[in-house]
Amino acid sequence: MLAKVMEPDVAVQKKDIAKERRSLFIRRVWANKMVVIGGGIMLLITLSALAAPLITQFTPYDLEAVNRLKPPNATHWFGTDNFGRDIFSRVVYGARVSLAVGLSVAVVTGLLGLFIGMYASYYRVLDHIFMRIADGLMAFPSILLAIAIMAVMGPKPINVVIAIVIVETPGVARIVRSAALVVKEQTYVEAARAQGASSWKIIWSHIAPNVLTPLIVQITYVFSVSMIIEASLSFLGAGIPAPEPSWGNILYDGKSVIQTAWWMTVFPGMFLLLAVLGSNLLGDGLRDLIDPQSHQTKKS
Amino acid sequence: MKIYILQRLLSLIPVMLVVAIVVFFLIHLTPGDPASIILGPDALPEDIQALRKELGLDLPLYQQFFSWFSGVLIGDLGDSLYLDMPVLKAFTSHLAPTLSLAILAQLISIVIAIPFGVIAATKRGTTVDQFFMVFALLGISIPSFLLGLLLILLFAVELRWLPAAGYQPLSAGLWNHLKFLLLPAITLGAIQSALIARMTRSSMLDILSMNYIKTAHAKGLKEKVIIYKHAFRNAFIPILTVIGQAFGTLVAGAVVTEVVFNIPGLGQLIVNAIQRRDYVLIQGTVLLIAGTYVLINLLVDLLYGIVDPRIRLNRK
Amino acid sequence: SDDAGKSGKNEKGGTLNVAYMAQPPTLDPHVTVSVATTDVGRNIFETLLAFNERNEAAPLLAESFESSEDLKSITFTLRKGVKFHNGKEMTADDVVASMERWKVLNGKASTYFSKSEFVKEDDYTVTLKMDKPFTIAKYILATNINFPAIMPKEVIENAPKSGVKEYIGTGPFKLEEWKQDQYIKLVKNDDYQSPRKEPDGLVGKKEAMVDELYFHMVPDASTRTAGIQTGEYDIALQIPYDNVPAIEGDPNVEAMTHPEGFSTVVFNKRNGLFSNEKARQALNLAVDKQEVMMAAFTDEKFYTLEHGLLTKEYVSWYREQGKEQYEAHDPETAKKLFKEAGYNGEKLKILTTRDYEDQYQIAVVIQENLKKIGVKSELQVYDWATLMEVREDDTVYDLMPMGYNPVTDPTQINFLDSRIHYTGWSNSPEMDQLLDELMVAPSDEDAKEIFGKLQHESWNYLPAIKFGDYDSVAAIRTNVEHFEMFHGPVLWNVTKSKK
Amino acid sequence: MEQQYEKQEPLLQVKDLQKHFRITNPLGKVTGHVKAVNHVTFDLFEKETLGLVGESGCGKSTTGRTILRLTEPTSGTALYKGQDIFSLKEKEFMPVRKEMQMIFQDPHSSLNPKKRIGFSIEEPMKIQGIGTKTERTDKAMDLLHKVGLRKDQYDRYPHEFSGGQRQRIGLARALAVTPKIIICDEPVSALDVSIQSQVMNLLQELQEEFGQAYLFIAHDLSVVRHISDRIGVMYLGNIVELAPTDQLFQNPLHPYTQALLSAIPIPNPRRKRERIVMKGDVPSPANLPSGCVFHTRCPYVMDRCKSEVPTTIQGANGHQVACHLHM
Amino acid sequence: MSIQPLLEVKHLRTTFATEQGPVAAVDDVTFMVSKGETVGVVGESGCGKSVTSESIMRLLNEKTTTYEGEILFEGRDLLKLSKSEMRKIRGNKISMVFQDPMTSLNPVQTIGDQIAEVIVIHQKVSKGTALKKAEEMLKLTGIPAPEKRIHEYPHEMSGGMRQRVLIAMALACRPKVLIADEPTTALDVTIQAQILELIDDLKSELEMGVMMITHDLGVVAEVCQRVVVMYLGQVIEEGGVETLFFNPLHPYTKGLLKSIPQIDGDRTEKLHVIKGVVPPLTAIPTGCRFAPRCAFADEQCKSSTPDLQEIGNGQKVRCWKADEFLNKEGHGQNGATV
Ligand SMILES: Nc1ncnc2c1ncn2[C@@H]1O[C@H](COP(=O)(O)OP(=O)(O)OP(=O)(O)O)[C@@H](O)[C@H]1O
Ligand SMILES: Nc1ncnc2c1ncn2[C@@H]1O[C@H](COP(=O)(O)OP(=O)(O)OP(=O)(O)O)[C@@H](O)[C@H]1O
Ligand SMILES: [Mg+2]
Ligand SMILES: [Mg+2]
Ligand code: NI
Repeated sequence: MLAKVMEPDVAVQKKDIAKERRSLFIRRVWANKMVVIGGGIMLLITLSALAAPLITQFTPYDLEAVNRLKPPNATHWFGTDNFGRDIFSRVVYGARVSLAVGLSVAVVTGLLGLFIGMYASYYRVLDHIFMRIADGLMAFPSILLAIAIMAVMGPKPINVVIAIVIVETPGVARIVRSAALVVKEQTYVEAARAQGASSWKIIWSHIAPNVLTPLIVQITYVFSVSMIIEASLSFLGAGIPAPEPSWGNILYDGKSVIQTAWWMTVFPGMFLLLAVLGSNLLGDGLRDLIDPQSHQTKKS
Repeated sequence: MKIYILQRLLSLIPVMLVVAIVVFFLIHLTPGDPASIILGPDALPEDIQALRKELGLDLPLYQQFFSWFSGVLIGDLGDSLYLDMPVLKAFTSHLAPTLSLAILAQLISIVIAIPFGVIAATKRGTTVDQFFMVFALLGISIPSFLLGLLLILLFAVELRWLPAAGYQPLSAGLWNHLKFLLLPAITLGAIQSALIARMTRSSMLDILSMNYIKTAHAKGLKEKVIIYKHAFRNAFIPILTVIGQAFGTLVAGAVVTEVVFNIPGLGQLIVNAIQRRDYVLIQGTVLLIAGTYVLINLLVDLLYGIVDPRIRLNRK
Repeated sequence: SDDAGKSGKNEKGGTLNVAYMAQPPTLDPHVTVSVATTDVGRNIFETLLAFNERNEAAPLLAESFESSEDLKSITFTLRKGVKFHNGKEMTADDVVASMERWKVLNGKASTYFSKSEFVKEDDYTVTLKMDKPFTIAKYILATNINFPAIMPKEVIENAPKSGVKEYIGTGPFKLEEWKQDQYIKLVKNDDYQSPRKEPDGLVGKKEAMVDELYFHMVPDASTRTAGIQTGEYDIALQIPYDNVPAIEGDPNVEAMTHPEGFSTVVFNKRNGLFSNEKARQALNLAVDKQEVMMAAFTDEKFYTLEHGLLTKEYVSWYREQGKEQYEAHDPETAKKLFKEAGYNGEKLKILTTRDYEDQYQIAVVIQENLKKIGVKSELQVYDWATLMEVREDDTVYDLMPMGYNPVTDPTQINFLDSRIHYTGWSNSPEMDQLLDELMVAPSDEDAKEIFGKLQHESWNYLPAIKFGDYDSVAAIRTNVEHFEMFHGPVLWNVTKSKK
Repeated sequence: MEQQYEKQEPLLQVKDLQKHFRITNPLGKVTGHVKAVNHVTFDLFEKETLGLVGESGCGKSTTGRTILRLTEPTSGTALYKGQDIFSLKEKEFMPVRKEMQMIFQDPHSSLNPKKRIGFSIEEPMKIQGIGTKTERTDKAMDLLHKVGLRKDQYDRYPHEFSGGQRQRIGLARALAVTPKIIICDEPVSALDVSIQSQVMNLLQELQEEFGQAYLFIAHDLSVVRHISDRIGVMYLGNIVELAPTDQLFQNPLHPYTQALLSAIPIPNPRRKRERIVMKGDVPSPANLPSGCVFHTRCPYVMDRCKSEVPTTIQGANGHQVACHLHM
Repeated sequence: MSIQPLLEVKHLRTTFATEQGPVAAVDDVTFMVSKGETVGVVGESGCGKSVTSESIMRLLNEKTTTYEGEILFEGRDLLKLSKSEMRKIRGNKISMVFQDPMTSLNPVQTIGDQIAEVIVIHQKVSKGTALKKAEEMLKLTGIPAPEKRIHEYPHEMSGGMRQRVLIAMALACRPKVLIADEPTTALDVTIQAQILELIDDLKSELEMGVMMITHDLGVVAEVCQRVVVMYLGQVIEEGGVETLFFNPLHPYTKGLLKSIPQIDGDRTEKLHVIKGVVPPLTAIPTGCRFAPRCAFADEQCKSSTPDLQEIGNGQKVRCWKADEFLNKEGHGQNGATV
């Protein structure tokens, strides 16, 4: 009873199905307003950050002390700051730093959180150890951690990232862990075990793909939160070491002149807000998108 | 029940140990030296050395750790190097403003967030839903130092409704107490309410698709009754977790907000302690904050039992 | 501007609220150089000598003082009937105990007076006996930082090393309450015995005009600004320069500028490029001092381009030497000099902090100025506490912008003296020699002459570069009268009308 | 097909199997033990189908899962071809896994929603190191065909299949490593009648072709009757009766079996039977009754039932029962 | 006809707005329930049984659902009532018991409160009185010690008890019609027997009409007087219970009956299989909906849709070949092997 000859139209059919699936996917993406809007915003910001040298006339560092705190005008579209630097270029270059911080924190916490969460959910002993450490870290005042890390390791952007990663990872790990605990009880995990799959395989091939949904949502949240944290760290003097512009330290510089130079706060603030909004929309939308089951009506 | 609480309290020990070790070595490895801070920027090296010796900072690190930790074990957290008081006293005197602020902020965020979340959930997919959720997002998109400052400029400097900054204890009268806390509480509440509103929405959505909601509809109940009496109480359980955690972080110190509004709370205590490298105070405060945090979580867990009969501890 | 009657000025009583930046570590002026301790402590404690408006050492608790012929001793005659806050009268015993303790605890005093002794002659006479002539001793005794407060003998005897715990002085205010990190509350000392002469700097007639004086600890500058606008504070110190327009636009508040200190950049002269004198000169030529001061202090209103280490305010110390070097600005030559000094493309490390925004801004400008002549550099930004430690390491930095409080005599300029191992590690036998000569100069006039040479030498050796003097801004509600800034806020004699 | 079981060496011998779970409340506190499996003893012979019936929650799935060591037993032994599989290390157990496979109760959760079904079917072969990549793919396609699916469905995702189809994919996965025993955990109870019959027929056909033994777990007696050679009846973690199928239906000995048989609704409106309606609910396995676990609902309860645990007695033709009525 | 119809569903069509466009989960469903009668609704999973019942109660999401046709209850068309009028009927005149007792009760309310709630809103009595009534209802459903039970929470009860609580809740206002949507599928057979008996007893006592939704033909045979068979959103056959079991006309009904393993059937015989699968609602075949799976289908079946036609004896069937089958086989020869 071996393989019968494939029906001739199977190949054609396969292509059609793939095409149809793709078009359905595209339709779903379009239908999902959150993804479109959020993705659009993020794309725009990212592109302008990447194209920063092309769209700005000034470097973000050029000082012009006589030109300090000039309101927006034809040469300085967003005005100048307290050093006479062009805010537009600082905001656009600042997007690089802020997005880089957000992105690297999101990626690293995502990976770490996934790793810790997965193993904690799988091994009871590790669970106790990891979760006690997580408890400890969560109970730890995060600002202290950040300042201490910056002080110990030196004021570099990478250390800002490390500090925020340490603060944010326990939360992500917990989310992954609780999702994984649910997935772990699913029959298909048991099925894999019944076949003798190794723990490694079960964890990474069966459980992990199924905790991605909450992870993605959490990561987009971390992405935006870390940009805000970076700003707060600037406020406490432990942020991205200037003169490197970041939205956080532009905002902080602007804070003291908020009554006289609104443009120093409004523009970076607006960009920060847009990025946070965009990434959250994108995250929520992606959740709906990558989870086809959520679109299906319930089964019997 | 008692045994359970006891077990939970025992589980505090490893957490505290982790925190103690981390904080001690973190802070001692951090450059900066309490002696030179106390003596000021123009102090001479000899003076600083002398003070270091007096404060016991010249001993090997492990020796310092053990002498500190053995004190902690018998309940002696030591005296602040900078503030002229025992750590415990510094902690308790800074706890009250923080607690007041945290409670008020939490109340504000709950009052805003829960209706937002519930309405957004019941109107899922509509413009109302999207509007509320975007509004909630605004709360987390503005750094708190900025939001705080804007509130000060609007309500204190422009409108003169509320004081710009500072703190009055409850003993100075309720209104006196509250008027200083209102703006910072709104600042913090805005952030928290964003989180809580989102959680409320998704939790409500889960519950609204439950079978017992259908049962309630089939009984002929009004929509409002179903949402608030049947759905909300069930949806509240995960919300409670978020609230508990949020409260925990608030108590651990809303550093930035406390600095902006000059509230003498734990956040300021710890930031000042860090800036002054007040080792003993940092160590002690962090330990106590961690303890408080764990206790709050325990409290939240016990609250679960009240909200959800399935988790009542004293029943079989 | 005494305009009594118009709006009930010169009223007595009331509460004065001062928004202050940071809490002092202790109120014991003997143990700390903290400015906060001075600003608060001078209301509680007084000294034998203090500065008058011309920055001369003048008697305060002393009725008078007199140097001996050989300049090896100074005799102080105490004022009679001066009472401590605990009701006890101040006598020579208290003075000797206090001065002896200060002599040990104050770094400079312990260097200069280690072989000297305060001796009680009678209940109202104390003599300082020194091992060698010491002309400028009186300036050191009049110092306002880490100052020799006179406290009761018993308090001194019971004092722990970290500082006294009972703050009992003779000043116009008494300490009532210290709420850590919130406020320090002082109340009027009803038994205060004021010097009789007219008010003159920190000496002369003093009187607490308000009943209560609060120092509120408000670390955030924007909050101090907002608070003075809402009337929560009557006086707010260190208002950001950029907030001055907002303050000036408010009819109820006025801004007051006052000398705050001078800005420098300190070189690491032990290691790296700047151990070479040529490199230091190159930097002096490369940096536009105008631009530096502008960036840090925003407006000419708030700074003066000034080469003198002791400025015109210190009328008698002012010297012209070094002006030429100060004014030189020549990036091209600088570039050449850097090359000659052996600069070959490495990144210079500029150490700074954001806790003092002006220092940070100076660092940014230096970096930009260097960039223009092809010298690379990077900022190492730390929090203040860390910076304090990091700067003690002679391998981690090349340059460090630093601000200094106004100094009242040359010995207070840390970077001049090699022997105190101050960060930057000056090593100039010539300057040390001049300092020694200055201290034993036969007269004030001679001392000042030697100081001129010292200043000249300093501008050649360049242990640090002075960029200029700067002012700070205090904001005062208009119903507050007679407030002035003189080496810090002077809060006695200040009145507050109800408006 | 009556067999002479006594003469044959059993493929699998389960003796006195026990499995207790700890119950914890959502906050992690242990509040008691679920005695899911208490006393389970049976033999499974080559090429036979042993049915295991009982109400929901009586421990059928747990029995199956424990034998496969998906959960560790509390006590008892299981001999596979004479070898005690509970004492093996996980590594040593690997080759046995190849010979014992399972079809899971819930077709909706037994396939990884994020993996193509081809992957799921090939996975057991890959784990056991059977064949090359292409051989495995061929075999998977072949199996798809065997269980009545199309080969081009190889790279579809589970959510694109109906429940019956998923159950067949589960079957294909179980067959991928040519097992000797397949534990079928309610393979049809989640399915509609019309699909149920397809799967049952398929199971029978495959048994004829490959000759595996089935441990067929279900709660629907008519389904079990149709497919099994022998049937064990479970109640609260105990096998209360075990007999060849026809014998069990003609002569049920245990009062529980009797009640169960009479409670099955018969799709025939003309046959109104005398139903044995039992009092009360099934006790919770966390709080087992003393003595005979059935005594709380038994219509024939005697005093000794309440205190004394009945032993299992062997009747003629391998008919076993545990009841004081038949001592 | 002598019996008075209580509830009449006429040409009901329920359409959902979905991502793939509108989907009619129920399309042209007609049947009625009379006083004191139990009508079984059978059909495999997904054929629209629940949607039908929830349409009657108007429980479906108002925003995405449109109803066409009529649902007459005591002469009034439920689909035309205002929301508040509908609320007065739900739980009062028409009640519903759902499939899964484990999840159909609010976990954070005592069962007493949950039962009392429905009494309070519909009968406008005090909470105390309502609780008394709740206790009575629980007693009626055979729960021992109801005075204690009303203070307990759902998780403290077994599945059978919870289902009884749900029934007590549904019957608390003595409704005219009870809709039971697979009330026993989650329960054990022995408990199922108890529950079915209970519903049957209460039906007689309260003179209700019962709509019993199930896919278990055994249950239908035991408790129903009339049966409605659904396939892919349509009623394809309807008739008295005996007629349907012994003289089914529609090929689907026949197939369904044959594929059930009989408890006393021949074990060596292979089970009957209805070939093919139910097509999704988004790809409903033209013509007779069963045609792609039907052994007898011809061109007419594939091209045009048959109507539900009355055959006589209360039997209705939706099949082009109904007459043919009737003539060829006659009554009494098909269906279940007895
Ligand atoms: N992992 C577990 N932890 C705790 N209790 C469990 C666990 N697995 C099963 N149980 C309990 O053990 C008992 C037996 O469960 P099991 O799944 O074996 O029953 P079953 O006979 O297969 O029932 P069903 O017909 O519903 O599948 C039940 O009371 C169940 O709640
Ligand atoms: N809200 C909805 N939106 C879209 N389709 C729906 C919706 N609700 C139900 N359906 C579809 O309508 C069809 C009928 O569903 P229904 O729940 O009535 O089936 P059923 O006969 O009750 O099945 P079961 O026996 O599984 O309960 C199914 O295909 C289902 O997917
Ligand atoms: Mg099972
Ligand atoms: Mg249904
Ligand atoms: Ni058969």
